[in-house]
Amino acid sequence: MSSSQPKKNSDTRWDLGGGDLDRLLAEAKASKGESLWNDSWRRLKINRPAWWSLRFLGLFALMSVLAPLLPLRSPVVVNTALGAQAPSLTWGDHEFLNDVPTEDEITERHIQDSYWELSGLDQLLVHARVGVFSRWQTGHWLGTDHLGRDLLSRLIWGSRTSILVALAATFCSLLIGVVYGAFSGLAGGRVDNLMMRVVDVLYSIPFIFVVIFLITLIGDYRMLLEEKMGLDREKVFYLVIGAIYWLTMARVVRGQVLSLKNSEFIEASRVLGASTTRILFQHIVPNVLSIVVVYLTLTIPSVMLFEAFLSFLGLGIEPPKVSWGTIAVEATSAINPLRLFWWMVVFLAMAMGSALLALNILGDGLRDALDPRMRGKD
Amino acid sequence: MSSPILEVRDLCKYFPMGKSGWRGGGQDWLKAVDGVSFDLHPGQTLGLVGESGCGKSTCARTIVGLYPPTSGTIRFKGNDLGSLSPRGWAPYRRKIQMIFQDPFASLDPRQTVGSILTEPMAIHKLGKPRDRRLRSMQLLEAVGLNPRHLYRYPHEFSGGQRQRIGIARALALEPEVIICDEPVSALDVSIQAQVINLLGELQEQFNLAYLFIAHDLAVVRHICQQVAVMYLGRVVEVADRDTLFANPSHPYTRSLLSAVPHVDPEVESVRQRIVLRGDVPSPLDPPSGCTFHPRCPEQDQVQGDRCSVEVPLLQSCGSGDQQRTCHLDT
Amino acid sequence: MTRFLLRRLLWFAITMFVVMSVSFVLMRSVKGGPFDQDRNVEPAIEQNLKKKYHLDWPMWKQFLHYVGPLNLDERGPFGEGEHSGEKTFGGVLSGDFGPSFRYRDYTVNDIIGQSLPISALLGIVAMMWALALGISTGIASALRRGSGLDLAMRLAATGGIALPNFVIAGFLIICFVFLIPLFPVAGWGSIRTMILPGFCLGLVFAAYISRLTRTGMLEALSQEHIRTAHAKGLSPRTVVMRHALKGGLLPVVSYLGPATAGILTGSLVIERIFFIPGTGSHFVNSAINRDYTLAMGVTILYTVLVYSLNLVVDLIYTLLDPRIELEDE
Amino acid sequence: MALLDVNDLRVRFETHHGTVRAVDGVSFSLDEGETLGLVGESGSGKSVTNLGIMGLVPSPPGVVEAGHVLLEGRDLVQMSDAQLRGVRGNEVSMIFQDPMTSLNPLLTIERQLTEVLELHRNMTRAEARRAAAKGLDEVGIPEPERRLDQYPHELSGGMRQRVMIAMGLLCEPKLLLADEPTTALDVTIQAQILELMKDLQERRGTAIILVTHDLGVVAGMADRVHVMYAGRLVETGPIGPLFKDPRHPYTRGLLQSVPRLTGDPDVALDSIPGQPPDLAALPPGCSFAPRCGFAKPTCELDRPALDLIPSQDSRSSACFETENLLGESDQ
Amino acid sequence: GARLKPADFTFNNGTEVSTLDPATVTGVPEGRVLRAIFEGLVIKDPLTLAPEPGMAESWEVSEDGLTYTFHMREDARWSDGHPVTSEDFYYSFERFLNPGTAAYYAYQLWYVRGAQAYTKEVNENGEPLNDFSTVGIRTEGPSTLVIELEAPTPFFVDLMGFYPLFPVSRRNIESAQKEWPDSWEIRWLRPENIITNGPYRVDYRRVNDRIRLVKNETYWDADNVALNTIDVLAIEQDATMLNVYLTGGADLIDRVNTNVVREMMEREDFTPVPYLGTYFYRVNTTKPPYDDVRVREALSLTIPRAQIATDIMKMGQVPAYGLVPPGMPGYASAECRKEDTERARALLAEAGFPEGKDFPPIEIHYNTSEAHAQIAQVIALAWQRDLGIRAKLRNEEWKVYLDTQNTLRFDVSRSAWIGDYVDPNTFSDMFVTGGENNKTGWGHPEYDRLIAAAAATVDVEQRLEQLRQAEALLMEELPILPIYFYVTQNVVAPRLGGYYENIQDEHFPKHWYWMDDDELAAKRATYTHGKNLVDPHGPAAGMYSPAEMRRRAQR
Ligand SMILES: Nc1ncnc2c1ncn2[C@@H]1O[C@H](COP(=O)(O)OP(=O)(O)OP(=O)(O)O)[C@@H](O)[C@H]1O
Ligand SMILES: Nc1ncnc2c1ncn2[C@@H]1O[C@H](COP(=O)(O)OP(=O)(O)OP(=O)(O)O)[C@@H](O)[C@H]1O
Ligand SMILES: [Mg+2]
Ligand SMILES: [Mg+2]
Repeated sequence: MSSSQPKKNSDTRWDLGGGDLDRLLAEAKASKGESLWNDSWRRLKINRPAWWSLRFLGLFALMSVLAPLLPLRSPVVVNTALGAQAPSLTWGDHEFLNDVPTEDEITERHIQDSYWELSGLDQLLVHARVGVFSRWQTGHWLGTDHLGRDLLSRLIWGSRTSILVALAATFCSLLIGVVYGAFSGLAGGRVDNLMMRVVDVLYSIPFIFVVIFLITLIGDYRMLLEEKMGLDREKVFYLVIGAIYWLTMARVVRGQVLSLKNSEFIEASRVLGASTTRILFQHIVPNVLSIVVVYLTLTIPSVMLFEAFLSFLGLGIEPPKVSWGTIAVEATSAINPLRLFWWMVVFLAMAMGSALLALNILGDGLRDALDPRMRGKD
Repeated sequence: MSSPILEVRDLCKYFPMGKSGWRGGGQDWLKAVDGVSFDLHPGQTLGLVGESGCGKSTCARTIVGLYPPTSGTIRFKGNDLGSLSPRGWAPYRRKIQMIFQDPFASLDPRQTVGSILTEPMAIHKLGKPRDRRLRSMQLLEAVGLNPRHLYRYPHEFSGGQRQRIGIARALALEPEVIICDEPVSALDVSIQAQVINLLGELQEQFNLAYLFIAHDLAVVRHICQQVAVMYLGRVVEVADRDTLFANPSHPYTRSLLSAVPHVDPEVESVRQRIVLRGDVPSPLDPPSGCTFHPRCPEQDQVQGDRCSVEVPLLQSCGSGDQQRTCHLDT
Repeated sequence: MTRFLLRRLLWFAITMFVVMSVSFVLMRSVKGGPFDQDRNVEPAIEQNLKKKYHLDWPMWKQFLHYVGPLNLDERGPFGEGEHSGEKTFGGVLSGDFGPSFRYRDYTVNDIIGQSLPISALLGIVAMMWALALGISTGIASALRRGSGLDLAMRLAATGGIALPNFVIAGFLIICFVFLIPLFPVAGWGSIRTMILPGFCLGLVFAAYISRLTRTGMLEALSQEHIRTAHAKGLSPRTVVMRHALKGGLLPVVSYLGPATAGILTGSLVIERIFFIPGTGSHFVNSAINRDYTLAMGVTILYTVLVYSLNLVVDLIYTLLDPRIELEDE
Repeated sequence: MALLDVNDLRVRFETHHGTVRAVDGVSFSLDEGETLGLVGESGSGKSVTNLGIMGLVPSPPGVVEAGHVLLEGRDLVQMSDAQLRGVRGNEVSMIFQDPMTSLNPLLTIERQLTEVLELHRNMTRAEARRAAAKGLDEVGIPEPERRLDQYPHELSGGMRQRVMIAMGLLCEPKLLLADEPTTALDVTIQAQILELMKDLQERRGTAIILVTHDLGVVAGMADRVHVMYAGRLVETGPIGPLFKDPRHPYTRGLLQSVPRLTGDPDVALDSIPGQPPDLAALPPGCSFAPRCGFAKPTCELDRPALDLIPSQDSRSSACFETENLLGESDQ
Repeated sequence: GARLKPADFTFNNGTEVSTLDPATVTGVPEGRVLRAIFEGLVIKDPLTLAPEPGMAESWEVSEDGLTYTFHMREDARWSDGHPVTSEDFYYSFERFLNPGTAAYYAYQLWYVRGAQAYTKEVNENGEPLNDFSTVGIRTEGPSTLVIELEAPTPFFVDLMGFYPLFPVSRRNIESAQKEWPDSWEIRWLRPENIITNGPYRVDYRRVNDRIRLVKNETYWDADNVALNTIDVLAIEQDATMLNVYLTGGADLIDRVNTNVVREMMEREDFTPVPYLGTYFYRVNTTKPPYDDVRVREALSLTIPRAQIATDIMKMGQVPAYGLVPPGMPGYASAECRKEDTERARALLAEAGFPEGKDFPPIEIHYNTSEAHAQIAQVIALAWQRDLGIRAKLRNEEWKVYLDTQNTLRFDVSRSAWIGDYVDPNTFSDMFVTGGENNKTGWGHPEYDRLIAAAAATVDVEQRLEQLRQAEALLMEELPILPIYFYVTQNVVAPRLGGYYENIQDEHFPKHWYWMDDDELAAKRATYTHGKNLVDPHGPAAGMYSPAEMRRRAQR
């Protein structure tokens, strides 16, 4: 057999004969390298609904990041005289703030007053907004809430917090939940038992106490934490959510792994000498990913609602920050038999619904994309 | 003769019966492997044949550590493998490989053939990623697959193709011992010949040892130097190839050989085979004495009820190192 | 099996101990006490209150007192003398969870005893219907993947998850109480009072289950052996119900443990809206009120629930998938 | 009328890497009680042919094109799902190649065996169980009653395969598609199984398509043999003459590769040189041409059709060089 | 539980009561129930809240105003049939003052000689050091109770109608002690055990659900009790209670959500009246720059009170410029300066923060509630806009909020106070130096002096003047920033008779009855304002007329 290998690889001792290297190199070039991941990405792209959902979500994220740039009314300035207004399709007006006389320059002060608390980047964006739109702002297209704040603006600004919360939970679920659950299931026996009991414990410890505890702790060491470490209540809040939301994920993943780990292909890679870590990330995780993805798309809305619940108890974010959760809570009394303030609920529902539907479709798309057996399906 | 690379002594593997602990522990044992001993020498192939369900796969899986042995020892170059932890196994993984009986179930449905083949090399940090890819292409070619198939998924292959992927994967690590569990059963004869030749060449070049489980006795005859015949969890006959095929000494071996179909339809139509009588016994409730005795065509040549009472031991018989467990006179 | 259960029981004791001690410490290190009100009382009176409920003791002593039938208390739970009781509070180990600090006419046992059956019934109603709806829609949408039906189911499931249940409850009340008077607006008693809250409570879970079933089913349906089932000439229904469902339900089962526990705690909002005297509200309110004993009581209850449900889930795993073994090790 | 009439069956898989023409215009017919041996290169489309007949080609990515599959005159391709269900498992049953993945790991052997009977034979569960136990017994599985309560992973490879076989035989179908049914069986049991199939054939007139690599089995069982290569039939004919006098270079190579119990075992086995073709990128001419010792330049350009071999009874071959081959083997 | 028949009358109590033991209660909801099941020495007129004979048929006050002698009613009976005697009150008051009982409101009886020392002086086991005989309470025979006070206390008789001072039955407690030595404290209150002396007795209870009251046939005035059964609900959710009310599940609910106030205002069943409560912000006067009175005044001058009252609260709440709400007979509140942005800016500049420059961000601290958050936002925006101060919100969960307030770790903290009795003192004595409820760090010797002097003054007018001066001082110093005065928020079935809105929002089921059509029609005929509006239930002294309320509500 011909052995035209130019330099013998020190690690491989065997000469298998067969193909000569040049031809194989040519073949290698011809066939595009693809892993499960780029392969999945490609499959995702040909899945029209999923691809559109992805774009929609991207657009959505962009919009919420760039909220300060949009010519929206202030999400925080209370205009009690206005009260709850039904949506109106007026084009907008040239008032930046109620009492900034039209002829006046918009000053730093005005910006401060309209937006209350702004981070550095947001301030830049607001300045850009003033530069572009001057004092023009949208009409109350989605109506106003009980305090006369513009709902459109609140929805868009609120999505920022909600997206952050969702990201935090997603991140923790993925990072901790999947790995933890998979490892526990894979290890089995005592380790599994111990790890699952830890989960049980974490499940059972009343989270409200944890939250209150942390928040008061933060309150006490506010100076130290907030100024020096940048750890404010909101961040703590994300931490707590993260700490809670990986638990169910861990259990779900573990369940899947229990049934998966007896598969012969796992045994095969064990015979190959694969370490537990490797089995975990190369075999188990890709095989449970579809459930993980779907579960994630379910976790995100429930985290958003959980945030609302905590805010409702006074443990979540504080005004003037808005989130979808707080908008929802504020709208609780909007549905009553005496008077329906439908716009306070309907638009929120639509925003949440469409974002989450897109997320679901994307999740399903991802699921399909990750399953090579489904390939080719349009 | 060189010292054996793999020594198996009195290997037993029992499975608890009754559904996984639901009905209170397993007092009932299924003796899948019951006291199997053999040696495997470098550069040698030991064929393991026997009735379906007699414990060949279990034996193989126990050797590579997938099942903890119930008792007995497995030594690789003198080191006991039976009691190793997963971590302890690590250094031996590269040396002992296995080709699984089920070609599809042992391939991860979410891995491309490329990653299936590069994985072992990645695990043992052999070569750079590019080398690994080239190497896996070489492997594919060697087992008669197209290197372009590197980026396909297992479900896109036919049964035989999958089996070859499994073979290529086992070869990727360049092990010293390969446990082959029916590695060529799904291959057409031409490819089978190619693979067998490949295995033979590798053995010659690198002094490999194979434990070769197969049902196709012709294949066994071609590749093995020694053959062990198993029946109901035990080895009933061991002999070198020529002796065994020319002069089978255990009645079960004899009936086995007589049952091999012939390619020539004319020969095939007149072939006489020894038909075993009686029911196939169950490992759950093996017959007493010689486990083969209820079906043994030659039982009446043994006096008294020795066969049904006394368990025959593996004893030398006939020429050379032919051994068998039978009460028949040689 | 027995060994397995025994082992789990041991683990349960450990889990419980950890949960109890952590919650106990956490609870008491959180600011504010059960008797804090917006009008402060004379320090002397406050002192009396603390003394009466042993809140003046060091934490470890309080914990021991709470847990064990140890007689640490010379005065009895309510102090001594003609104005107070004589006997010690039995401690959790004797099944006595102590008096509630917020609802002072009740012991924690009373409160749980009164509210748990209600929550359990509500939870069962919600879970039943969540399972029925979730699994059936999940299967339907897996089978008719990509069809209009699938889309509709997915839309509905998304709605069920995305809309806060108080919003849904609000709309349902407007519709089915005020516009079409079918159900009572609130309260607990007859079957009719259970329908709306059960529906609202179960909706989120139904949506979850539906999505998980769909995914699990799709996974199961792509298995090779489904082809065998088709080759036998089985109807799609049988293929799904018999061959795919078992495997496809695995993720749902994993979710079931947390879900059932969640349905108990998650009923807080529903209980408030529909004015149902269940346990759900105690999970949050006891913490808010710093009702230490009640909070501990519901925590213990919840732990038992989570633990036993997870045990059941583990057992169901082995029923669904014979390859999974109960780990005896 | 033939029991089964397959005409121009084509199955392709649309993959990212191109179109894989797994079955490319296969036609044949089969009479009652007849056994057709289907042999050929691994990956040449035998299993897919069977799946095509059963209408079980996974779709997507599989596409069954054109052609018709007539079972007693009824076209299986055109049938509604409901009608097809009446046929599958009842009149036509299939033994799958891969017994582990083809059995449901979550159901007991009993459940998997009895459901066919309950469905097509209207048996009660108890009756079905008895029948299933009998079926297991027939395929040589000891203690069938006990095995019925086990799960597939608790059985050995051969046992799983026998469970598959038992499942295929339980309803005594008119047509049995057996895809490598005995690969995992030792020869004695294999013989027993083959007996069983023959027996069924005699009693019920069942026609069998037997896919196998064991040419010995084909020799013992089949009446006719079809040889497949790269998705096409390359040679067909009655078993005797075909094995004795193969007229297609591939068949010839195949037969030469067979390991035998006689002869020198230490000589390397013959195998067909070269690599099997990639079905996604078949050469325009004869797919075997690159590996063929007889190939002429024309072979690389045109694709030979499956034509009757003159002077040979009911034998055909797809080779431009059929005549030359004849001459050679005669010499 | 067993299905109950619908009650004659159902009212919502807003939350579950913490206990039915009069000695240990504190809250308004408990009061509502206790007034139905127990009766003190005196009861109150439902309209004017003036004391009327209850368990005591009559009473005398000594010349010096220090000794009160109560004569028990002959026909007063416990629900177990035994007569209610002065012994029962003696026992109850002793129990009330005993430190072992740990009664929150024990200080309400500290006007009695020796009572304070009895409660306060305890040994290490928490038992009183003094004998109860040192306390100025004694019986003279079963029908006479004599109480001696430390100092003249003009509202002492009113106090005897205050629900913590209701009697409990000794037999009730002692038999429970005997029967359930380990759990009597809870057992004696069980519906089947509790013995009451009021117009109703407890029939059934379920936590967080309802308390079923049935008419107590042994009650001395049982003939005049109209309703046979009353359900007390514990609905906490605004929306739910409104729904329940609207579907007839309740006949009286105790609050409405501000979001439906506009609609409720049109209805005859909603007639808010002033309520004895003030909503204000506490300022932490120990923390610079809030220790500067100019800063505090600047803050006060820029609170948009009118906007808060009309646009947020919407029920006719009155902007507050003082601490003491209107409605105190004979008392004219002292007021701080009204909103004046110019002056505020000037003051701030004077204090060293022109245009709010260098002013540290001010944190508005409040406990979680929609309304508090809204008010805080409005005020924060106003300060930000008018003073150029950066304002932040900080909301805390209730108990943490209390702790923060007590430990003075806030800048400005939302607060409220509900008067216990109709006298300015209930508000004013809050801010004496070091008072438990001061929570501002503020203290002023003059203020302390005025409050102490008022306590010792018998002359009504002079006393009120002293209190007014104290309030004036407070409004100059502004350790608190008053915002608005409360109104009641009850929604009542129009047909309910014997029910009157009053300044303490106290209602007496004893008097309730259902009007017949004629009476209802007659009542409706008195409506002067619109078709479906109900006329005032007669104003108490100093009360605004509801028509006025409505006018203010409709901006
Ligand atoms: N799902 C699929 N996607 C793409 N290609 C496929 C798919 N299934 C099968 N093929 C291809 O179709 C061809 C025919 O496969 P088939 O399983 O029929 O082969 P076979 O003749 O049964 O081979 P063997 O003897 O190895 O079982 C193979 O080359 C295989 O790669
Ligand atoms: N996991 C298991 N649990 C219980 N029994 C098992 C298990 N694995 C194998 N067995 C039993 O052990 C015996 C031997 O099985 P094994 O797979 O070793 O047979 P084999 O010799 O490989 O047969 P074949 O040639 O059919 O593959 C069989 O009776 C089988 O039922
Ligand atoms: Mg095997
Ligand atoms: Mg095949």
